Amino acid sequence: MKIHEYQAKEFFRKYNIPTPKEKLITNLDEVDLALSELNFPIVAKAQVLVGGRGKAGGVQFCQTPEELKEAVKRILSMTIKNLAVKKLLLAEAVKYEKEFYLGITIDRERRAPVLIASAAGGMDIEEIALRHPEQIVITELSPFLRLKSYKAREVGNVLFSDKELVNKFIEIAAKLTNIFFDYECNLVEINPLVLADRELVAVDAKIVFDDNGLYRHPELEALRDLDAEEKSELLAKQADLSYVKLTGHVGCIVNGAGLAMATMDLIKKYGAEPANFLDIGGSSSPQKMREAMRIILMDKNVRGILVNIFGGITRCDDVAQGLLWALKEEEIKVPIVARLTGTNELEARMLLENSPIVFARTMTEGVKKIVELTRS
Amino acid sequence: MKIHEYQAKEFFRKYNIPTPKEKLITNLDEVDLALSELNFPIVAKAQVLVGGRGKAGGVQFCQTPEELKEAVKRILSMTIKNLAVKKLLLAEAVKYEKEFYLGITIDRERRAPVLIASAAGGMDIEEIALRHPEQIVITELSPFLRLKSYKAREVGNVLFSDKELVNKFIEIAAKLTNIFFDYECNLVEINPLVLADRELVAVDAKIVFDDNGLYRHPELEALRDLDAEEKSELLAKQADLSYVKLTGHVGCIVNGAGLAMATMDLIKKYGAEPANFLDIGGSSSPQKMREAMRIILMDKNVRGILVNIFGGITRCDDVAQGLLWALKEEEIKVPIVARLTGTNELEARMLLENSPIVFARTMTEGVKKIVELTRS
Amino acid sequence: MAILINQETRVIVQGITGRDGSFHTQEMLKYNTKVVAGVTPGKGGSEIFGVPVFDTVREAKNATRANASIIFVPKAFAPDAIYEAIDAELELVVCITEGIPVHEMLKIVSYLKGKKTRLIGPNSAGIISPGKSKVGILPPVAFKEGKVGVVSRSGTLTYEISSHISQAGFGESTVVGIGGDPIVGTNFIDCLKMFEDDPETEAIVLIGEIGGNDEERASEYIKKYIKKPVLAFIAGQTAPPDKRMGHAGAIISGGKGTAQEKIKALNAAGVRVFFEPEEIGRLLCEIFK
Amino acid sequence: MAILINQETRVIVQGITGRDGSFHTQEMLKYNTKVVAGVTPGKGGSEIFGVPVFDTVREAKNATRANASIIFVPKAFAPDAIYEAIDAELELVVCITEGIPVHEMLKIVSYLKGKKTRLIGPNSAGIISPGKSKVGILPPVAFKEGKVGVVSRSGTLTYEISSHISQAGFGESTVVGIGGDPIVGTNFIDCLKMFEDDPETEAIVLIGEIGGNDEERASEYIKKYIKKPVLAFIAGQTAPPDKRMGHAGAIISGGKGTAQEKIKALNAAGVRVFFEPEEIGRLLCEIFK
Repeated sequence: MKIHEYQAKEFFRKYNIPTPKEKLITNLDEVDLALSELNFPIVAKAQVLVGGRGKAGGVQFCQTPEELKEAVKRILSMTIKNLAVKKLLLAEAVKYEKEFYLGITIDRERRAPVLIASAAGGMDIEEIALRHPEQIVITELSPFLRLKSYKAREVGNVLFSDKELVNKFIEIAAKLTNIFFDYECNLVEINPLVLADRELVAVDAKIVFDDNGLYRHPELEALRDLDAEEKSELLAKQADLSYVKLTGHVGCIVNGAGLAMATMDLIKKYGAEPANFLDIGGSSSPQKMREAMRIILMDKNVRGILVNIFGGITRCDDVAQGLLWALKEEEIKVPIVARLTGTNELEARMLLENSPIVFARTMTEGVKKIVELTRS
Repeated sequence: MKIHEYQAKEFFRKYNIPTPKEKLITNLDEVDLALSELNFPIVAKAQVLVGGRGKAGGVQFCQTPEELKEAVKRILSMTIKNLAVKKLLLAEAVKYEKEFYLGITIDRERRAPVLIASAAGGMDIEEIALRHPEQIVITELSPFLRLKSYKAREVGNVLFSDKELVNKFIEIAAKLTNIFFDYECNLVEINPLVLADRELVAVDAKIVFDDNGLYRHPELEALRDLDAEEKSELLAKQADLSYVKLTGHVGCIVNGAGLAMATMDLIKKYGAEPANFLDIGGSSSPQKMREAMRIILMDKNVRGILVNIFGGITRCDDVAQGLLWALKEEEIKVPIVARLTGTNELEARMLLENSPIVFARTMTEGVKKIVELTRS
Repeated sequence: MAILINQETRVIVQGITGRDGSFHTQEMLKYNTKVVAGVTPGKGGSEIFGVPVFDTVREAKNATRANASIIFVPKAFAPDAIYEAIDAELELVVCITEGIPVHEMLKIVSYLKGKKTRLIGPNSAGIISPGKSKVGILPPVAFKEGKVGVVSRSGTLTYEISSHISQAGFGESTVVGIGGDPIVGTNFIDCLKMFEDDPETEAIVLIGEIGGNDEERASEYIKKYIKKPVLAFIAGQTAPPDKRMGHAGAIISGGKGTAQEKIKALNAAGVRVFFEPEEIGRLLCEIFK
Repeated sequence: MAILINQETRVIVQGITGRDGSFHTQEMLKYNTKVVAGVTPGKGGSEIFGVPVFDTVREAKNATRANASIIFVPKAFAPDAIYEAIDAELELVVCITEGIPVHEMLKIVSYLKGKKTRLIGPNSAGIISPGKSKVGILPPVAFKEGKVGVVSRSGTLTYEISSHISQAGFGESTVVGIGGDPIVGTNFIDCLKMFEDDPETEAIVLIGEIGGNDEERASEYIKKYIKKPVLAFIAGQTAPPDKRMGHAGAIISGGKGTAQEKIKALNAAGVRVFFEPEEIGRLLCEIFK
């Protein structure tokens, strides 16, 4: 789960990581109150859960109240990558000498947490990582020992020549590491961490929690931005389905994430575009299938639905039951192709015999049929 | 550092380990108030920091107020192994079916924390450990993972046949383990842990903290029983000396614990008894020697003092300076034998040349001389 | 031969009295897997489908000489179940449970260093050595005794592709689901090595997906050490960047871990990549013609 | 030969700018120990007695090819200094610092499993291979190049006994202070093994004290594996039970770990126990007559 910059900054403040003076606003009327606490120049930053807000014009540097109000009005009316900007962070601009990068994440290759730092911080850190890996310092952490100060010092000595700054860096790195472990994060990141007036300040902040760890930190649920998630995706989550809305026309319901992705790939291979990713998961129940149908049918782009099931734990007759249920309760105008293989395959076929559902014996056949049926 | 049973019980309550209903009293007048909260039968238990209080008569089972007051009066006037009883714990007697032992300590051989349990709890657990080791269950703990419940269950299954009791045991073991790790203990112990009315209750409690870990838990210092420690030993601690008062007549001042013990052994071998153990430690200063002399001279049993120094970090001239200082400030009537070898040995000899101090070239010679000089 | 499991494998089911645990115990017994014991804390002493149930893994191991376990314990208790199996020194532990917090797995893989146990998963479909033993949830219908080793991060996609291998008449030596999570006990390279050393395996099929760089590292390893023919399938070519696709592992981040990159790396290692599950039959025919 | 250290040992002093660290750096340099670097966080770039100072052990090792370190860091920071040396993969780490909490040591010995580093101490007087190298605080006056290996839990008692070995003309191959704390990195057995394998060592002197059962275990080991003559001294015969004698290790508990028991065990293993430091000279004469 991602959280907004302003929310991540609250964690930073709780852990005493230096941040600029900031105020969150949600409309133009709140600017005056914010100005009573902040000094110019001020940066107005759109709070959206996608990258690239800077390039989209969602960040603006302002010298005067007029300029700021203009910017606030403009940004609050923006939509960045399909997300409407509803909150804005006003921050006192930090006049800095240099930008650094500091992040902690999980390295799948090392199978360990790693601290990553660079003296080349800022917007293009990914580019730097690709083109100049020598400018990135990576050190492995023990999940039992967290960040030992000598490891932070080894990194700090690469970034800074000034011993005092190295000590400040070590402190910030230790605090950031504690956030990472205390809340079971996938990522905590400061980019840029700036050097301003002999102090290190976290100008931006990013935290991504491990979804699997969230149940152990119930207080984090309050930080979820429900506006930023597709309504259908939220519904799916409540129904314990894994669903991602996409922009194509072929809806698909599959069991298993790998098979679901392979099904989408095959739809594309045969000339159409998937309308979604939907994994009904391992366990089997007609209810889940019923919910999956409801969610897919909410998408008005969908011109047909492919059901691709390789039954193992999932029983094909449960899937068929769910389909019949949906057929009964919803007015379904789009064609449905079903490929049901594995556990209780015959029972499923018998159940669906007199339904309008088109059968396919194999995955490829199913994909070909649904692509054919949804061709505009 | 050892703490009293009543103090250990406070930790137990904080961690929700079941204990009997109890009241601490320090004089007879408090009995009535205690009786307003406790029901008979009641056990009165002397709070002293030595073992064997039961055998010394410091624990008494009482059925009536008269009996209890009699016991309180008697026990509060007792001295157990040189320690006056100043506090008394009144506890509701638990009618139990069986006594168990449960402890967590550090196993030097395994170099790991271990959980130790036995279905043969009670006063003679050490005897059981010696004679029937098969009745003791020991399981190793990881300092990083603490007590995993399956380890506690393995142990619990040996002790109890009733699954519900096994679960209760696992809970208590987990809580006791947390005390052990949270406060860096050398030992946490429940003996006996009793089975009463399908519940497990900690009837006695023992906690020993690692002295080296105390500086990280400053709140524990308040639990120290200053009455229970020799005044001279407290003074020594303040002066950063390691001192243990004993009952012989030959005072000794040595650098290093091993050499100090070897010196005591040699005094005994040559027919006398050491009055103390005193290690002035590694670092060198006249001040420490001065303090060591002051502490030894507080002991009126001392008939002579042996100073045995093998200089390494400790400089012999520092030791000599300290001796001269003591000679100047105190009226010393007992003979002093000094054996000073190693760093700055010659300087030391020159310093002490016109003093009443008797020189020895070797440790054996020094011991022989002091034994001779203190023979009554 | 096969790898990891065979007729001699003696299996403990951890969480045998749960919904999934009991169902799959029956399934494994039907497949003639030697399920010798079950473990459910507090239920020791009972029996289920003729399998004795114990309170702890150590007790189960001592009583039955088991050398492997499969874990169906709910996610909140699964990490402890893994530690328990490691401490009982089982050779093989297959964790089916999904949803284990990644920070727990970081601790577990750190704890595993220097230990005797091989962990498969978590979030694994398990292992099948067709005709010999099944320690997992894979549906037997998709598999057939044979000479192709299959290693996969996915579940149902593995059944899909294996069923085509089986239908084409080649069958599988062993099929290993290594699990779809970012941190797993055993990776592609570990399995490739075992397959290369297994005389019964004549070709290897690797089923990967987007996210991470396990496939890229496997490619380097194949180039250097694997002499047997390797075929690969990568799911997620149409997945948009930065959208989660059900598996925690399947996140594309920072341009790394895309299907395109993985396919490029595999091709560079001489691995034939196929794009449709049913193609595998034809490709194997070419190899074994 | 000698064990653990010789002329080739390249030493980093961790905590070189502190009071004890700087004093003993000078002392070690006087003894011709190859002190190649010092480490004090935040003081990197400076120099002390001609020895370059670095901020971290890894930097010091990379710059100087050091393979050992000695730790004089205050107790609150000493555990981190040990982890740092382990992570830098030094072969030998000697920790002089005393007063480290035992729970820290429990974590450290757990962390050490499977690592390349040998830890001596904490609360150790260090190591001397007379005439070759000294990585410790032992006063050179007590030692002389020779053929007796000495291993001890004590500090000054080791100097006392070694000085008699030296005066009697035998000298020492290596003297190791393993440290007086309850949990130490290296125990008697580790050292006995090394002395047995060291061609320069012809007899071994073990200096123990009350508390723990390291001497008892050493006795069993000697009985089985040590062919060279072993002599032993045990301090604390007159110590009253349950009284702390300065060393955290020297606690007699539950009747175990008494001097009497240790002496009995040693005798049963054919070890000659002596009761007065100066006796060692005569006993060695008997052995080597």
